[in-house]
Amino acid sequence: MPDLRATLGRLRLCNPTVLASGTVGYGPEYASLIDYTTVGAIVTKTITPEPRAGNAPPRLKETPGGLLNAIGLENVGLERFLSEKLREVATVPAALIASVAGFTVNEYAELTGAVTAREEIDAVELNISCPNVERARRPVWDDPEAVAEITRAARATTEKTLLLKLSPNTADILSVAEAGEAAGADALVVANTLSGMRIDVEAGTPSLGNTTGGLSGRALLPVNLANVWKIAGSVSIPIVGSGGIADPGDALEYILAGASAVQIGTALFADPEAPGRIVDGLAEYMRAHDIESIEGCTGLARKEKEREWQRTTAD
Amino acid sequence: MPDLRATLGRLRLCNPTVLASGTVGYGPEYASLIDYTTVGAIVTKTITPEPRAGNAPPRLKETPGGLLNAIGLENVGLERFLSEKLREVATVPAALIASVAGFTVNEYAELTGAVTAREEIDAVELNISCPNVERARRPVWDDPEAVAEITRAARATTEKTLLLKLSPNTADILSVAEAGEAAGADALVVANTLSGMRIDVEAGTPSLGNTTGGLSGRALLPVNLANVWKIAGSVSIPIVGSGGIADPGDALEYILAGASAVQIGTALFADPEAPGRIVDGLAEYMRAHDIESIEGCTGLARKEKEREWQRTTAD
Amino acid sequence: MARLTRKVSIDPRNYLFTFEVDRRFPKPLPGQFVQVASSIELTLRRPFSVAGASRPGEVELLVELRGKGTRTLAARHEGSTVSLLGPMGNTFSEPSTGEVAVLVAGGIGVAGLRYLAHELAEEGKRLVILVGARTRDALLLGDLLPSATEDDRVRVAFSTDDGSAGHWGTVCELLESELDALGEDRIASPRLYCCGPPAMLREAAAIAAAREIPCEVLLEEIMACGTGACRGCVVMTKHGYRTVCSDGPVFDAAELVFEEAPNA
Amino acid sequence: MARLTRKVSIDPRNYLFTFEVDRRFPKPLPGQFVQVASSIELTLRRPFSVAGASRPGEVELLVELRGKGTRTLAARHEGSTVSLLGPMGNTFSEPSTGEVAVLVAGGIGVAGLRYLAHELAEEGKRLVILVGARTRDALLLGDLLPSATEDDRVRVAFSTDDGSAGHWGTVCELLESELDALGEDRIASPRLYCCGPPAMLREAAAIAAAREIPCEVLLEEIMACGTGACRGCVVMTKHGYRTVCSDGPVFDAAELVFEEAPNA
Ligand SMILES: Cc1cc2nc3c(=O)[nH]c(=O)nc-3n(C[C@H](O)[C@H](O)[C@H](O)COP(=O)(O)OP(=O)(O)OC[C@H]3O[C@@H](n4cnc5c(N)ncnc54)[C@H](O)[C@@H]3O)c2cc1C
Ligand SMILES: Cc1cc2nc3c(=O)[nH]c(=O)nc-3n(C[C@H](O)[C@H](O)[C@H](O)COP(=O)(O)OP(=O)(O)OC[C@H]3O[C@@H](n4cnc5c(N)ncnc54)[C@H](O)[C@@H]3O)c2cc1C
Ligand SMILES: Cc1cc2nc3c(=O)[nH]c(=O)nc-3n(C[C@H](O)[C@H](O)[C@H](O)COP(=O)(O)O)c2cc1C
Ligand SMILES: Cc1cc2nc3c(=O)[nH]c(=O)nc-3n(C[C@H](O)[C@H](O)[C@H](O)COP(=O)(O)O)c2cc1C
Ligand code: FES
Ligand code: FES
Repeated sequence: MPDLRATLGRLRLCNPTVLASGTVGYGPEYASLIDYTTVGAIVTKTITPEPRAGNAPPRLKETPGGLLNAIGLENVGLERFLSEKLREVATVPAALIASVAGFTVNEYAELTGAVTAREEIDAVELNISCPNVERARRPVWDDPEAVAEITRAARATTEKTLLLKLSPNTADILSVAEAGEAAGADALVVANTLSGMRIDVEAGTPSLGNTTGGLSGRALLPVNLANVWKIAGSVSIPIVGSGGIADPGDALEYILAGASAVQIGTALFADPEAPGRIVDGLAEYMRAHDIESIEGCTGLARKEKEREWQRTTAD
Repeated sequence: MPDLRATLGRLRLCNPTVLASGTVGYGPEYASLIDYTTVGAIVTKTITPEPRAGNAPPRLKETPGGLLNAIGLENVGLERFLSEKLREVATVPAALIASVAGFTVNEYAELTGAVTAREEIDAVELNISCPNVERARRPVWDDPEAVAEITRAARATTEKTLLLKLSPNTADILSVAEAGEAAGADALVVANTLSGMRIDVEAGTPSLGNTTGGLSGRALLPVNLANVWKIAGSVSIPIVGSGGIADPGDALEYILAGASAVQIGTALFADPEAPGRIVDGLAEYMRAHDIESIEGCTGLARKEKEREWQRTTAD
Repeated sequence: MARLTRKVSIDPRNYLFTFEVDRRFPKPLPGQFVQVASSIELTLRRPFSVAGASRPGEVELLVELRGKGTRTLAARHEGSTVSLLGPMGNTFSEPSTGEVAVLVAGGIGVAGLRYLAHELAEEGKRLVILVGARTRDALLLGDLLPSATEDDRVRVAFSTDDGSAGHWGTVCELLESELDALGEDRIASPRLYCCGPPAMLREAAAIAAAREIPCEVLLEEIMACGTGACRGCVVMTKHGYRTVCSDGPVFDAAELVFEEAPNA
Repeated sequence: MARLTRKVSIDPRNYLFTFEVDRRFPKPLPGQFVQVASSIELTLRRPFSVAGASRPGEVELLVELRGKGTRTLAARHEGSTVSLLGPMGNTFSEPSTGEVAVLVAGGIGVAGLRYLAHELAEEGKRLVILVGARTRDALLLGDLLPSATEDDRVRVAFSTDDGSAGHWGTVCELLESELDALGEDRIASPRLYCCGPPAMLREAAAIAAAREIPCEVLLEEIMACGTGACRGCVVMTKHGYRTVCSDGPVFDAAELVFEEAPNA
């Protein structure tokens, strides 16, 4: 049996599949459909300090190859998460990563400290990239200094694994990634959804109640894969690939590009058994290619590329 | 018959469909398949000062809902364009827009001056957004000041319509759009392709010879539609929507979001008759909704949104 | 995995599908729905009410062709396998003794109430079934419902917008007159079950509120997870947003905050 | 629009399709290809060599199932219409008097040479057809070619990687021995026409170069426009990049710059 274990900071996962924030709620909702023993970890819906009602419906719109969502970070808020939901989350037989989002640097620190203080929680993911929450012209996720500040503040509150989830809605994701690494993130999640919208031409109005939303699913895959490729050459902390992963081949593309683990989100909606299928497919690929540990696959396509390049320049 | 005419600066188009740069070459290549009398204008392949051989193959990779291309701006260069290709381009019975890209501000000015000096050329489109040509960390298309400088320099050389084609690979397309408007662009093309890649997991190498390429087609539509929406509220020059338009409904979404015209690119590959189909569909929609001129459709979904908003806040 | 055992085209726009389901598939309750993966091209499954499950191991769906998902489903051959998750969601309240169940269906809304209708008829409950459609042709769906009994234990009435069959007008007008008639009847009090387009539901809810009659509605919203996890399918209620997939799809009409829908 | 009039499964992986085309569809030349839109889900058409066009108004394609495009095509029913653009691209050079046409096909490469083979056989040209495949089963395609004549005007020979039929080895080995044999023959000089996987083409080109024999190869590259407009389908030649769709698909092997393909 090939070795599928993955390491993200202090967190050891039985395999490199992680279920993406917002797509499995707090976990138990999907318990009858997803076999959580087949996944390495789950990420909870993003928690904010106060409860949030979320956006006006419609919140979903399918589009070719993808899905637009504008949930608006509906969540129970930190207090109810700790007092009520955590018990439910803890029933999930996989590593537990809490996703958090604040509106100030302090809030990120408080949220991180509060959730990682609980032993049920194995790691925290900083969501700085939700495109549905509007800020200034230059959003936080596009500003390396702002991201570093958030990361540093969160880092100071915990020794558990700190994941930083980036946004693809930027011209320079690499500078943000490097700032996050320097500020103490243990791993980078690359990346969240792209901002997008559709219009219902018969109604003459945007399809989403919130006008714009985040594009996930297969349509997003090439963009986030390129982001992983861009970052993996320059940072040394592990990368978790995310965006459009539905098949073992998709997960492998991210891993060969430089990811150490992958997140699966939108694909769960069509196929709750996707994680198990992906894990099996990874093992099969490793056997076929005589690879002993999945860690050995990380960045392989870069190495091929480098070898090729060396060959060309050697001529 | 509904009035389908569109205006971009001094340029009047018989209808709002424009064929996108790079997808119809210099025009004649597609003459036996595309009925150019059904389109408002065509944009030539981007011309650079010197000829360019382009990137190593493979240059194309299909991906769910879209297409990745890494042509690498292969083109004959300004001199051969003027001396040789222009004659061929001029056989196309539609308005002619020359796309140009320089590597310095001066080159943009020279290219613009040179192509618009020729009476065959009706307008020029500044391509600042091709993701295949690598520059510094902060690319030109993400830098409002750099874009303004290019636009001003090009503006100074011509009175013909100057289109500025933006890139979606940025967190703040609005600031770039505003800078372009202030610097004298007559219209904004929103937008070019997203940067993306795929990996061939059996070969263990990127699918494209150039590693990354530009994502076009339906997968791109939600992103560029949101960009049009974002910009249309704040600029007063016309917007040309581009990205994934394959059906009349797609074109309408862009128009209702605030575009005055649309570009069709990737859809031509599957269906060279798409432009005529789209024009017919626009006319049908206008008849069904009792709209006399297509100009009346521009931004209609915003107005609905504003009306809805007024109704809500009036309660 | 379920096997499509029978596909009947009721009219060009509407199909009745019969699926053979796994032994582990729980017996659905009226109001519950299943999530169907009709094509690998589609990112989301499509939710359909269980329109019948009277025989064990069998689930019927009544489907109106609307877009890609429903059309690919209709293109499936009998004998092919389709992934079908569920049953999901809550169910309707039982009518108590002395109550007449008044089912109000608009268009394909019949699909959401058909299983309930058959179950109530089976249990011998008193039942009024009102079906509204645009034209006589669209009414064919009525044949799929329990038929009227001589003793009026089951009554069935129709309305069409164009008057080509039944009452000429909306099903809510029909509802008003049926309620008036039932009003004469001192023993039975009505309980409403509604499924149909948003405007119809709003109107039925208003009628129920005005007459102080209990009223449940089956709602539709675009869904992703179908389990309450993604928070994608919410509707506004007096207690805030609730998910159609796991808090619903059946809601007490009095709890709902109906929007002044601009495009209804 | 073309009508799929006949669909024959040669083996589970290979199909022969016959299309009835429009009157305005020009008679294809050997080597030309058509661009097929097999599914609206796909962004690109799929190019296929014309594998036969002997009867007016009819185009045959020989297709190996590889991915979504070819599989959806194979799922089409006889009688359905398919959009088919073309014919596109250039053609092979004619063998001159005194030349023997040596056709070298690897795997599905047969598709690119079949029409040429039939046209040359029809014209009474001297012809050697060499077909290589992995196993005997994959060789079935050979049946679609002109058959050998007694007077050796048309010769046909096979090779298989596993030796299950014909020469045990590669088709290029077969080519070498055929060229040796032809070398004895003082009157006829060979001219090569090759279609198959990149590694085979490279080897055939090297053989041709070593023996100073004219050699044309039919290349494949992923295509978008098929007209030369998009510059997407280039190959490197001694004169720089050329498009397979409009400068090719047939190239003089001596003009090509074969890459040391790392994954061939
Ligand atoms: C609880 C529930 C029960 C339903 N029961 C039935 C039923 O028994 N029979 C039936 O014919 N239909 C039923 N529907 C509606 C059915 O789900 C949609 O018609 C179907 O999803 C449309 O898919 P499509 O791909 O054909 O159309 P699309 O091209 O996806 O869309 C066509 C139209 O349907 C709407 N739509 C798309 N997805 C959904 C969705 N998930 N829910 C609601 N509307 C949607 C779109 O907004 C659009 O207006 C039910 C919906 C829900 C939520
Ligand atoms: C001029 C020309 C003539 C051809 N003639 C034939 C023929 O007669 N019979 C035949 O079976 N095949 C032929 N091919 C190859 C055929 O086009 C591909 O097999 C087909 O496009 C694969 O489509 P798919 O969707 O099934 O596979 P995909 O899932 O798209 O891809 C499967 C594999 O095929 C490769 N491929 C995809 N598109 C193309 C393309 N446009 N050109 C080349 N390779 C591609 C991919 O890189 C991948 O390795 C020809 C190609 C060209 C360029
Ligand atoms: C319905 C939905 C809700 C989401 N909510 C969150 C969220 O609360 N926090 C977050 O960081 N990402 C959220 N995401 C983004 C996903 O976690 C994931 O990064 C993204 O969808 C891309 O991956 P995918 O294509 O596999 O879905 C959400 C995505 C979807 C589809
Ligand atoms: C093969 C190909 C080549 C392209 N070349 C250029 C180019 O030279 N200059 C440019 O500005 N845009 C180029 N584009 C981008 C298109 O003009 C267009 O903006 C983009 O593809 C999005 O629109 P679409 O989805 O309709 O194709 C190219 C696109 C493709 C697919
Ligand atoms: S569909 Fe996900 S919460 Fe209802
Ligand atoms: S496919 Fe466009 S140039 Fe060949």
